[in-house]
Amino acid sequence: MGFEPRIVGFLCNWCSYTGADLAGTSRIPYSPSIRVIRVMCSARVDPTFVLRCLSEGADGVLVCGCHPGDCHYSEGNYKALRRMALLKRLVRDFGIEEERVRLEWVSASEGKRFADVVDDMTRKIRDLGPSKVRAVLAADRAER
Amino acid sequence: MAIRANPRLIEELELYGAEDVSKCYHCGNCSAVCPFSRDPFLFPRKSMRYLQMGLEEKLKGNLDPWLCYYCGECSDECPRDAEPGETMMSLRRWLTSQYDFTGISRLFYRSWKIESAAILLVAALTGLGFWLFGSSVGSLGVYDGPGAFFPSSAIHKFDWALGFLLAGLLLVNCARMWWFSIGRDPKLRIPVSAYVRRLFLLPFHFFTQDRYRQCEKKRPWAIHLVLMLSYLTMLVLIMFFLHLVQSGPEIDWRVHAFGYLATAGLLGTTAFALYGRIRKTETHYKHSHESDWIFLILLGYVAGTGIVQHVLHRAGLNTAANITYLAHMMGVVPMLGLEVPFSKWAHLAYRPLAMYFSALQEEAMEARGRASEETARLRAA
Amino acid sequence: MGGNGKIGVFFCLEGTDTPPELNLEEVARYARNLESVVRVEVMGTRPRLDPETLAPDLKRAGIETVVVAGDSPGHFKQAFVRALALNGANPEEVRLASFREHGTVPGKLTERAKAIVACAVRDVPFGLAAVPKPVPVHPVTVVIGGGIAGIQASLEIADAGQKVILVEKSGTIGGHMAMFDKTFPTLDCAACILTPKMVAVAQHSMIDLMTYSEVQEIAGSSGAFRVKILKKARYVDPDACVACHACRDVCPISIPSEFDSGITTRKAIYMPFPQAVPNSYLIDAESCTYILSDGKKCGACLTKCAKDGIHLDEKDTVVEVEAGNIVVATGYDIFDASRIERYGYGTLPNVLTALEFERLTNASGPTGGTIVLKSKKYNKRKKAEEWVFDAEGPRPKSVVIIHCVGSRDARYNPYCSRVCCMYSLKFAHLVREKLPDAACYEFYIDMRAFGKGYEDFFERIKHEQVFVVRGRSAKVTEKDGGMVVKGEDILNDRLMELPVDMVILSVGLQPVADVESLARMFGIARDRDGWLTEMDYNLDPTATERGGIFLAGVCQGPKDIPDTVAQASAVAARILRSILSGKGQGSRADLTLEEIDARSRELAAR
Amino acid sequence: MGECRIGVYVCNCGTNIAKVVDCDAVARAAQALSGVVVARSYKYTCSTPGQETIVKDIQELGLDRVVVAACSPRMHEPTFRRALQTAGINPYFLEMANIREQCSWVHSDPRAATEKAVDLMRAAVRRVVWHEPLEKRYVDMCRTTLVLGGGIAGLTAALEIAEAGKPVVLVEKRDRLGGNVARVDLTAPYLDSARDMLRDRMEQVRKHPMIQVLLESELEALEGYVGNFKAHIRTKEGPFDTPAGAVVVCTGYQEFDASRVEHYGYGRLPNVITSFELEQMLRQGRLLTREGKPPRCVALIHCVGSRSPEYHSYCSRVCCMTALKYGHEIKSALPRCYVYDLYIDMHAFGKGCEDFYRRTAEMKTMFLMYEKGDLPRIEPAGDGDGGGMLIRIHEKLSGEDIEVPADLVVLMVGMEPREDAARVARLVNISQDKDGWFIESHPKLDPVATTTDGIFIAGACQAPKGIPGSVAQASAASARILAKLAHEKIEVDAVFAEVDDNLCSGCRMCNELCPYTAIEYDATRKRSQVISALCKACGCCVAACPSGAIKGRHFTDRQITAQIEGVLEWASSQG
Repeated sequence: MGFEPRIVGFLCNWCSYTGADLAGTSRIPYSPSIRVIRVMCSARVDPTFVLRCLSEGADGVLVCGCHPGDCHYSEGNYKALRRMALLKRLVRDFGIEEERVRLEWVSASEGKRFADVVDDMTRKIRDLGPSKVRAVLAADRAER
Repeated sequence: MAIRANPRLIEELELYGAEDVSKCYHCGNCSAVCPFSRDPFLFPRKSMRYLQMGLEEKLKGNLDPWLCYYCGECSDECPRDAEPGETMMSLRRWLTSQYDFTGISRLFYRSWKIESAAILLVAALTGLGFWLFGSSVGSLGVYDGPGAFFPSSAIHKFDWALGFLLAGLLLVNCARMWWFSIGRDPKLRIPVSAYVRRLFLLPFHFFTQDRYRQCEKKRPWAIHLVLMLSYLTMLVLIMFFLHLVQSGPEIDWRVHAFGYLATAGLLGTTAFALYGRIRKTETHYKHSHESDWIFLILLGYVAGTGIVQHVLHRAGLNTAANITYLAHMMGVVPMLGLEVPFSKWAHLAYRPLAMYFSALQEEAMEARGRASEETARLRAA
Repeated sequence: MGGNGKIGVFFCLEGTDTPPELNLEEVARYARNLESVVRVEVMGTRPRLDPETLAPDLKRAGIETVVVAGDSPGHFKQAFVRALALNGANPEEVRLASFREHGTVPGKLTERAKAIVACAVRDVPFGLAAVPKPVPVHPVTVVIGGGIAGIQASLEIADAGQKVILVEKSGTIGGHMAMFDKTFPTLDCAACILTPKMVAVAQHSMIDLMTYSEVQEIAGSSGAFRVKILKKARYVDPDACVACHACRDVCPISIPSEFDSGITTRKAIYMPFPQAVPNSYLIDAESCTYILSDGKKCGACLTKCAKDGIHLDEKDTVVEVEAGNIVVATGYDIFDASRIERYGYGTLPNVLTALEFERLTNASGPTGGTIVLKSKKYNKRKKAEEWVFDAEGPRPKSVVIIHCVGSRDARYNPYCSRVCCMYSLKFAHLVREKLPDAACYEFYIDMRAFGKGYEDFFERIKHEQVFVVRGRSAKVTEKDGGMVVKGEDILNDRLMELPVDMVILSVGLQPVADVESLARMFGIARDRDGWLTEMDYNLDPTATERGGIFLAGVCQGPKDIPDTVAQASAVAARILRSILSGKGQGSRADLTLEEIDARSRELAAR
Repeated sequence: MGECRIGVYVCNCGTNIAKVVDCDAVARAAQALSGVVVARSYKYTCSTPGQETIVKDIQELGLDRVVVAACSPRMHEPTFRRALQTAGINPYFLEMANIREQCSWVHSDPRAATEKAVDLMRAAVRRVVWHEPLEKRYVDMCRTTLVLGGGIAGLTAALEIAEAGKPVVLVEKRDRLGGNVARVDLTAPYLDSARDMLRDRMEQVRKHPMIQVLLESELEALEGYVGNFKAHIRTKEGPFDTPAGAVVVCTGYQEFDASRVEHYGYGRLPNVITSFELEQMLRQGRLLTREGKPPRCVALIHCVGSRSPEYHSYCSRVCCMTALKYGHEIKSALPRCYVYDLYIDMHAFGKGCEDFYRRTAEMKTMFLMYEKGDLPRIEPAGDGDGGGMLIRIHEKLSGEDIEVPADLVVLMVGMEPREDAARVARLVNISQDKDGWFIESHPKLDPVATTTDGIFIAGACQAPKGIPGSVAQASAASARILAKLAHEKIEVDAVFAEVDDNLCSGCRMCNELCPYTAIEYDATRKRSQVISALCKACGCCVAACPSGAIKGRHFTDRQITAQIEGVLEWASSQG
């Protein structure tokens, strides 16, 4: 079996998580590569969380929030947007492909879209191959 | 090219008895329960649809009503009481009036007053004519032989003359039926061979009423068959053996046996039908158009007077016999003269014809289907 | 309020809803004596009115204001409106006196009709004139029926801290919804959304739940009812029972399970279904050998119960409770498909009703949710072959779903049952999902997908290669072992004769069998389809003429789950408002002609 | 704090989960995790016996943490929290792993799905270790209710609440009450008078001492939270502020703009009108063409803007019956006029509707069925066509191409969300579905509540509906509110942010960030502090605080990192 990426998804409780649930209730299949962590708002996603995921060996991190203007907390998603922009640059400097970190808007009614996003990201990362960090981690374990 | 819908038609058909057709919401139940409905002749639903939308031309060329024998299944099963069976019946009436080029039939169906008036008029004329004729050639006291009030030879001639006239009228109507259903449709190309091959259908269905037999209820068919055969027997007797029929007073079993059977058949069935229509025993008796009543009464009358005058003659009461005979003729002439070409009795010709034509239509359609497949295949290759 | 000039009162009957005991002549006579009425005419049933001829007629009489009175006078309004317009009079001056809308009081229709006409003549909305005096209200509410409607209403009221007595006929609450597998259009499982509510009811401190009980009699008047409730003996102590199933295993009697709508069997001592609330066994006295033989035979279960929770000597008891308000949520029965012989239900084994299929496809059903055909099995006890569902049984290759079974049909139920189209689509989806290689056909008349997200669901089904055939199929016949469904495919102009293995009949909803006696007990009228009649179709879909008695859910007319829930909550609002304000709604049925007449004069004077 | 005793419950949800995920395997995996005392797989964990097992285990095995791997927490978190409470431990010691909506329902490969389920379960176990006991807070409930919209739904909601003796502020944009119903004369299917009905309601509302009606007014802003909203309303007299305990949104619908369907030439062809225009004509008894002649034939076209891919995919629910009503009214106004009714499916589903459909058919309305995609075409007619226009339609029930003459064409325009729906949604903080209707908190069991506590929706702003439906919903919403008002105080969620004074540097970065101005700066102590009642726990500030001084209760950094480690244990354990 080929390489199956492991993606961590941070979904905002009001739009994206509901959207993901909708994908479920409407039985829209997508890749099992993603592991979802629920946060109240995309603005809660502390950049360090993303870095933590990567350092724990995640092949990608997906952050989803409400569409601009729809945020349950009026403008949390804008803040997420700004943070992610900076974060991406940081990630690049670490030598990790920035495609591994992704921010998407998924509304409560967009089950299909959520599925598409996950599939698309999985495909892209599959092409990128496993995250370098994994190799490092493996090496560490070897040393111990 | 789009066809123009005509909301007035449904109003007109009300006069022919189709009062409930507007209730239909097209669940398709009726077509599905009908034992006769099959591709490409789907009815009654489709005819009801054409009627609701007033597609007059479509309906004119539509043979479906003739393919229905009103077993009543559809009406019983109709979820909206739209009476598909009765609608088909009304369409038959309407079609009859369409085939008829004189327009008389139309008058009759739309107003029973006119029809009965016409009947009475013809009856009066017949009465007068025969009276004058009779008294000129013989005397009221004599029934048979020389000096007879109604010499069989003369009546015979008259019958034939009338026969030819009616046949003529009916033929023209049949021709129109052909034109509406086949002739005018450029898509239906039917080779002469087909016409010949299928010709047997005419006598077959005429004599056996085979299709009627296929209805789930058998009784109506049986009754109809008896009526039809009795009528035929009578017709044959009169057209070919009138002199024997009229001769007497002693009974000539060779002909009279048949006469009695036929009369019995006619009277019995008529009585049954009248009873049924009054009591509404069967679905197809529930709704009675005025024309149905008139027809039944006439038939009963004619058969009745016929047998009475016969009996009187045997009883030697010649004068009475002659008078009844006159009365009989006053029934016969309007019945044949008006009912056959212009009213209910035309179906005697239309039904077998419909079987014949529909068979031809189907053949033609299949042929066309095959042809189109062929071309499709060639295009593909 | 408005309304001047000479008034003409015209009685036009629509004929569909005219109750026989209405004496029109008397009403007409009454109308003649009303102020400024110059003309009263009884035009009969469905009169053919022509404005062109009406106009001069009205002009001659100098009539500028018309009151159209009848069971459903709106049908004739336009003719008069145009007639007035032709006369150059004010077309807005046509008023309706609708007996159907305001007059559904058994017994006193003529009196009520008079009042309605009087209000119309004075241009006073009947609703404003006929206001019963508020009554003091007892804080306890009795809810009759433990389906989703009853559950919702009870919870709403109890959450507001008011006492509720929930009376349920069967051994558990949950009603029909508990039997469903998934709910359209979202397809979330019914159990998942219903069971928490059932649990909440059981746990709620303000609800006392009386299952296996029936309301026998309602005395007293609005605000202060005395309700007699028959508590049928359960023979099993719900507090003791821990649902260990030990008793069930030894019970020799097995009869068709109501909850599985007869496709499986249950014992004489049984739990309606695993998530039943209360989660306890009960014994059905009609089939228990021990009870039928007054303790001479059997009694096997007695010894098996570790907690001695079974008391076969328990007797029915009658309790009487005081209540201020009563909620009727008695729900519906499903149409008996065997009434339509040509569908072969009852004779052909694999012709199922919707509810049977619902159970078959349900995860907690006999086959764990796999859709199979019935197969012949030898029943040792009965010593006979019988058709049963077996998880290993053959899977159907083609399934036909027939809509409108018993609905939209003059010979059975003339009305549309509202939910069948959608649940049929749901079935189609389930069939395609669980049996990808099985063909699925839907025979429908009109696809009534009207609710939020319904249309999209319909589109989705079409994309799942379900063959939707417009045309009600006419008959199901047996043909060498298999079945053949005959129907017209109207849109493709052909007759279909499909060989199929399974037929699902989308049976409609109809009033419960004992609705007649219920209606009498509550003193509420029924409409011509048999459903209980609300106070006002538009404005007051939940209240009734009998103050303090409210309708929730399908007992008032077919509804889907969202509408039922909304209505149930609406009832709660009515009741809470009466309790919180201390002003109970009096009974409009008790208002006399004089009272209404006087009040309308008052209002007209303003 | 490693030594907690955790119970893990893997729900099969009938077969909903078990059919794809190997629940027993998940349970076994749970057993192996540190701190897990018991792990069970069960058919319906949400059922009474299911919950009882949990309670029993807590009491008998002394569990202090519970993980339920089942459906979405949006569904059953409250249920299981209640179970923990009954068992006597803090409800917040629960964590759910969503292995249905986000696993078994979307994945088909059992191996991968099970693997994922295990990861999610593990994450939950790791997280729950760090859960802290939280206490619910109770706040005062303001007695006043704010109703937005003076249509039939608004009027009903206002009355229901006011009748219970609670004050109501009713805000209506227009200069009169009644909304869209005021434009209707008779209502289908019984042809009752909408006018009388509305007069009845409006009289009562106007006269009611408990209801304050604000006409020509609009909600400008809404602050606060359930029980303690503060509404800023712009009235024609100027700004008006009112506190409110709850809000009922009854903003209704607007008619679809027929001119969008150019195909039908509304606005171009003089005698093509909308249903509402026809309503007016009928009302005035002047059913005439633009030329001033009574029409000889009228065509009603259904589903204009509804059930169509390019406009609105949904069915507007009321148009079919309205069309039947018009068919009926036209016939009685002009007995010699012919009516054509062009429809797709006849939605006559309510009480008495089928009967009315039949009645209209008996009046010889000609029903013509057209295909969803293939709309009728309207063309100017020549003379002798017996009508001003010709309508061409491919009639499905006959399979023929038909043309019918028409002097007047009536477009049955559907319903659509008001153009300011989005604005309202943002103001009161609720979401809209893809069509723009407001989203209810649960389509089946909670059709009037929304995701925002204290905000309710009723009537056609939630989805197209008729009068009875709107009325029922309005009452339903009031029931919820009355239930809340019945109690002195109401519960608000225990989840909010708090500042650790020892860590806060007083940089005030958070103060600007907070969308609810819930963080204030205490100049004396030089510290920021959160006004918990205003905090909605978005966690924005938590993420932003440079010194990590702000803790988002129930979403602490520690909890989330634990979760991260949980899902990634597998990944990090292999190269």
